[in-house]
Amino acid sequence: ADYKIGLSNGWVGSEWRTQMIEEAQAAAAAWTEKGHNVEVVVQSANVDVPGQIAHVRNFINEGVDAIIINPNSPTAFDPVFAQAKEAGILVISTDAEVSSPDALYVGIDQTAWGAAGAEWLAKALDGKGNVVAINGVAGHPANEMRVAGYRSVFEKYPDIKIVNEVNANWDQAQGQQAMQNLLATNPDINGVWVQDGMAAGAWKSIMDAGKAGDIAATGEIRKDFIDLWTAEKLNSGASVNPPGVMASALNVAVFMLEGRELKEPATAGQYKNAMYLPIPFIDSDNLAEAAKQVDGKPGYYSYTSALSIDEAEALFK
Amino acid sequence: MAKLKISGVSKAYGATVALSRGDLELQAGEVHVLIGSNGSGKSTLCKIVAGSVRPDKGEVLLDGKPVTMSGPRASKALGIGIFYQELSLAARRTVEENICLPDLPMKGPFVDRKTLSERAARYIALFDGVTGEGFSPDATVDILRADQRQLVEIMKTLASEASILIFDEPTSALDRAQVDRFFQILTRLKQEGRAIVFISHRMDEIFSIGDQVTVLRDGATIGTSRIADTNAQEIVRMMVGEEPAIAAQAQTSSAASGPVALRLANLSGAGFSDIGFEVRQGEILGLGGLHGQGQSSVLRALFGAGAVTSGDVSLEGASYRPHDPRAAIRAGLAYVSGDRGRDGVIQGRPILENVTPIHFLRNRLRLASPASLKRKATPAVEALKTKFASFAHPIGSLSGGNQQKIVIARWLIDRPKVLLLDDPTKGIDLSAKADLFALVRTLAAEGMAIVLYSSEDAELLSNSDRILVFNGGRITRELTGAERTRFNLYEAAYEAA
Amino acid sequence: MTRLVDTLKTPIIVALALIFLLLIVGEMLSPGFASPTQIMRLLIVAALLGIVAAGQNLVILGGREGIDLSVGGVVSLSAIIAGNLMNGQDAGIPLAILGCVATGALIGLINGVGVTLMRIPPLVMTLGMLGVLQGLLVVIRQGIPSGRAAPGLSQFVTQPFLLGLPGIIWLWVLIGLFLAFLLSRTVYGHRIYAIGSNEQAARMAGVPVAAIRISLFALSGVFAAIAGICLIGYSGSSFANVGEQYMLPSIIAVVFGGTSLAGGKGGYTGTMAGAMMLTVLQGILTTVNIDESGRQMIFGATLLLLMLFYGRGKAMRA
Amino acid sequence: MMVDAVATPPRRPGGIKRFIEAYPFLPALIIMLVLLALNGIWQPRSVSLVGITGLIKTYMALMLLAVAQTYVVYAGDIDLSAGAIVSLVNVVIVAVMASLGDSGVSVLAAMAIGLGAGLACGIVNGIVVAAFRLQAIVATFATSIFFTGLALWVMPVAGTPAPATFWRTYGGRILDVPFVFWAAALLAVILYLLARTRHALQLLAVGDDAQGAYQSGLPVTAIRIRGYAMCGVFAALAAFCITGDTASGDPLVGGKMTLYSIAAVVLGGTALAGGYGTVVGSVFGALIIGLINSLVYFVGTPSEWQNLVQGLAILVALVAGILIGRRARA
Ligand SMILES: Nc1ncnc2c1ncn2[C@@H]1O[C@H](COP(=O)(O)OP(=O)(O)OP(=O)(O)O)[C@@H](O)[C@H]1O
Ligand SMILES: Nc1ncnc2c1ncn2[C@@H]1O[C@H](COP(=O)(O)OP(=O)(O)OP(=O)(O)O)[C@@H](O)[C@H]1O
Ligand SMILES: [Mg+2]
Ligand SMILES: [Mg+2]
Repeated sequence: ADYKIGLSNGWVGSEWRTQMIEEAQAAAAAWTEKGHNVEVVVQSANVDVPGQIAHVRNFINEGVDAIIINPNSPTAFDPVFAQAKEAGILVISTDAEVSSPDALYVGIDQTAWGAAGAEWLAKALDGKGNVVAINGVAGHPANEMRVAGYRSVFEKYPDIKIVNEVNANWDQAQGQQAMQNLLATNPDINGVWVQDGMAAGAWKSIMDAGKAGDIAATGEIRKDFIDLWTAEKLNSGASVNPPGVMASALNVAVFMLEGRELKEPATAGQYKNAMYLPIPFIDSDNLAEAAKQVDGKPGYYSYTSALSIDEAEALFK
Repeated sequence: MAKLKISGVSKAYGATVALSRGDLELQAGEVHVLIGSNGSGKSTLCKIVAGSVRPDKGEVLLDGKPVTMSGPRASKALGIGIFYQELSLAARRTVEENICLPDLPMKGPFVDRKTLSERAARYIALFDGVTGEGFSPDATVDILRADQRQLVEIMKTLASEASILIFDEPTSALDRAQVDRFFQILTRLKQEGRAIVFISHRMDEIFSIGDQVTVLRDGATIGTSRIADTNAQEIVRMMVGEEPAIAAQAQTSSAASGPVALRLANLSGAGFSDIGFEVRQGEILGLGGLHGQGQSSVLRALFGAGAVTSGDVSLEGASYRPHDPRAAIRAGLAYVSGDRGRDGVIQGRPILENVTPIHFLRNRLRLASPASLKRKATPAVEALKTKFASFAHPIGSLSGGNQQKIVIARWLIDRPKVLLLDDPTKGIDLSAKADLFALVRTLAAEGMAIVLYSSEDAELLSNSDRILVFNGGRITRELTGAERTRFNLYEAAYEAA
Repeated sequence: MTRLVDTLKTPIIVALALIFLLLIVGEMLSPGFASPTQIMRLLIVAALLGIVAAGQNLVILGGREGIDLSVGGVVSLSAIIAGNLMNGQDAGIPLAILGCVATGALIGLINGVGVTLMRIPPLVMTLGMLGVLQGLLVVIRQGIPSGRAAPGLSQFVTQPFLLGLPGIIWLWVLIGLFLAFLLSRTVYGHRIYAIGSNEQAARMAGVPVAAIRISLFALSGVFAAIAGICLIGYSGSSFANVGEQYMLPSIIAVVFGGTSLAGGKGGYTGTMAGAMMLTVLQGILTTVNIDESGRQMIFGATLLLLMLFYGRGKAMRA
Repeated sequence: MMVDAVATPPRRPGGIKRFIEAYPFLPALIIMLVLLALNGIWQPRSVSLVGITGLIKTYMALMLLAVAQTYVVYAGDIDLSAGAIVSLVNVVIVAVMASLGDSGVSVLAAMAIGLGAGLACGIVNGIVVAAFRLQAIVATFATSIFFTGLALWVMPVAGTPAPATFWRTYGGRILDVPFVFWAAALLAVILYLLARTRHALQLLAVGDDAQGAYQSGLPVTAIRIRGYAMCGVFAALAAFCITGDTASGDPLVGGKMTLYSIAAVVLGGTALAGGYGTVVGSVFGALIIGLINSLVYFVGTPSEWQNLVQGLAILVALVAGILIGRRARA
């Protein structure tokens, strides 16, 4: 069968997003090799919410069979997704959950993602110590879910004290600056919970301050950081939000377009429309393995994983 | 009782005292002339009455009652209307909108366009026949000429229907017919019982329209007299505080016979056509005629600041193609504009930086060492008797006349071959003028070629060796030797081009 | 005596006093904030902003509503180009500097040409350019090998070099001295002020107005590019959109330094103080443990409050 | 000599020039129609009724925000906080509706409060810029940070849904005509009426020459504050549209719209220096941005080039608009 699938990405500020699209395109190519002609059309640009709604409208105008979107807002797309559904289009969001009952979420559980890092950190600190958190953009849903994740974990450890939480807007340099300010005013920090690229920045400040040996901090999944981690033997652990999520979503989408039914309907998450993918975790135990996967890739390449076609098929009846 | 009585008002801007003791008694039904050299505080006095300048001290009595002006709105509400010397028009709005802007006629929540047009038309009609080409109620002000803009400001002032009307140099760009019409209107307003303040630097206007005259000097009121009881000599004496510094001495030096410094042949451009003349070293060539007949345009074009479409220019025998001021300066031309605010003064910068730019260019300097620059600049500045405290002070700390001297001085550090003077004394006072022309004479005597345009006849007649009369963008007459009389000048200027 | 009072009222002194005050407040709120190492680290961050603001300062001084909104884009682009040209090797540093400075100058040149020869308002031209650069970043990031800072560069930015201060702070001081000299002791500097203050008069005095204005935009591009190189030294690796955070703060630093947005008035010394002030303020807000919403409200309100000390417009009524 | 002036008649613009002088939004209109046609050629369905409805639905907010920005630009000011006001009003009305429940009254109350919030933000900007005389660019940047903080305080995370009454109305039809068409028609009427009040004229006069306007007796400070207040109110209206189209609250939703709104104003032929322009042009400017974005996709630009091509196209349109406008006036 021939399917046309629209991919919408509303922010191009990181390499992770680029890799996400590339992997999705590769997944489509894999389908074509198998004799299913899956064509993807991509809209990827820095847009605000209205701009991304326009992406969806453009796809509707073009008459695609399915839309896979990494949305700039969890709730803002309800009306336009309803429109898409009316037009018979399958809508799947990835990376960030959406509230629309007309869409499906295929991706990781961001809350669990945040919790996984926190669990690692709590263990690394033996359940006690002063922790700071460096978060992404305040008010951004993914950020808030991750925050909820780590808070729920640290609550379980009465001896872990969150001494400060700051926002560095998912910007590596801002993360570095924030860490530097926190180190200066909280000399007794034992652990740092930090997300994504900001982790590389935070670690830079920790190393500059000569405290790499005394502090445990979460890490990230880009090759540059994994190399540094390996070389400096950092006390770090990283939960993985793989850029392959969009490829996974695409594979799921094709089966759904084929009319196959899920074994277990997607009903997870706060919006009861999510299908969560497993969250890999990198720590000292499997760091070497991760390093092998990204070996030879550019420095910004992220450790990744995705549902293969077969793995996806296993989810369907 | 006086309609308006101002006593002892003063205003200082930082260290500059704009007005030290302003007194004025204005009666209903009179035209009261304010006169004084530049910077004597006339505009400041008017703006205080109009509420746009806050006085430091002093008292304003309206109909015998003390009033405080909190701003132009308050003053307007008290029945005071003012024509601002620097105008107060919105360039991209139409003539009729500008006339009615302070008091838009409303119909419910909306501007009543019909009434607006009708009201504006009443004031435009007052100048029927003299508004000139291109003037219409729906023309935007930015496409109008300077005289037409002044007319709009006059109409706007009249439309305030105020009982006290202040006109701060309303006639400086108007032609004779426009002035005549304006004076007819003033006369009528006077008869209606309005009290009118009128400012002009032109003696003849003062004597033709004024009833009373008040003289200001250095920010203080010197005295008031009835026009009928005084004369020009008397007024000038009060203004200057001494005998007039420049006697209208006739030009005696014989036309220079040095080599030709500048030659124009069939030069045409925006605002002038087919201009040809020669200036010799040591000669002062005057350009005369009515205002705006192409004299300025030729000078600016020669300096590379205006368009040339055809013709040839040669400088000391070498061909010269004017295209931009930089090249002109390098070729040895100098240009002094009367509009120093626009073309000359680099406001907010030290005096030193205002004297040196030409020196930099002529010597291709890269570094600016204050000590050596001061040494270079001092003789030039002293030649003009410029009064200033320090080269490091901002140029704005000087009076307008002294600012103009600084602007002129920048051309004197490295002497140019040809000096183009474009109404250089506009807005500077009598003694400064005298200093300037004495210097011009000296420069000519030293061999510089000078082209002088002046909007003042006396100045032109007494300082030029030879006069070319411009009319309609062309040279229509050359006056040499004994022909250089006011009569010949007028005759050539006014004949149909 | 009045001279002393006047000097005390200059923006630079005001800014320095405010910085001092902010440091005290910071130390009181979070002990350790004003420790020498922390101040040194704040200076590094301030230097990054200050270098961007140097170009912004020049463009603003040149008048005609000069402003450069594209600096953020140039910083990002330069960081990425630098990362790739040096690729973690010290040997690549000269090439990286050359490549970035050339790129910055070229972008500035295009801005300058648009502003002067086509007479596009600077805000519009540089805003449009910002959009183009953001797109260019996406394209360039495709298929580039890597983007790591050379160790030498990282050391230059973060490790003490002379008198306990890292090289970047000395670079900043040098830039400060250079600009102070340029603005006050060179013909070029006088001409910048001249075109900023009265463009027509400057032209009539033989100042090559267009060339100077174009050069100011080019310099702005160059300074932003240098900041981009330093930024990758600071963060170790390049990443997208690093420069975004400098666009408007660079303007605020200039304003806090006492340079008028109308042009022709001000200088770089004040801007350096302005950059420090902004950095210290942001640092304090990071260390205080409050909600992000509270941080932003306090930050915005404090900026407004501080602005009351600077460059207020002229009153309508004299 | 008595001055006289007879030479050099003033320049009178001729036919087309006069037309553009009178209707400064014409170049924008033409660019917009061309883009619309191109969109139609590459993707016919984008100019169908559904397509156009979608276009207007999506860009109504930007149109309104561009109008909002125009009023301050008229007076020579600028508002970098416009987008932050949109965010703030968006979360305020969603929060109010969420607490009052899904009913007509609740929606109306929320809208009233939202308008009030926008107005208040506008007045704050006006006071800061006009009364305190701070530089507009930096002062409104500071207030934008403040408003964003306030929005985060009202709603710390994006996501609260708006009641169905609200967004179903926005996305629905009245008398078989899509609601947004009614809204667009209403907007046109409001803009027409506002253009006939003295506000527009006074703002333009202030933008032309603030000192002159002051000396003529116009209350310049009050006029500028009023300009910002109008900006705040229209930003609130823009927030209503965003809320209608997104059916949710998001404390960051408007942030990126500020720079687009300025671009739209310039595209519409309004002079950033103040004193000249039209609000209609800004509406077209907003649509131009939307049409460029979709056209870039419809012509099949590879994804990694889309941002660059959009950026270039907008830059070219900005420059072209300014050059055409100047040509017409010169
Ligand atoms: N805004 C100002 N700031 C500082 N000084 C001013 C200002 N306005 C006027 N002055 C000073 O006040 C003095 C008086 O100026 P004013 O404009 O009243 O003179 P005037 O008599 O109207 O001169 P003119 O004949 O040139 O119009 C000037 O010398 C000037 O130094
Ligand atoms: N905007 C301003 N700011 C500060 N000072 C000003 C300003 N405008 C004018 N001045 C003051 O005005 C004086 C010069 O102004 P103006 O142009 O009125 O000259 P003037 O007094 O008419 O001089 P002259 O009699 O020589 O023509 C200076 O002393 C200066 O201090
Ligand atoms: Mg004067
Ligand atoms: Mg005056």
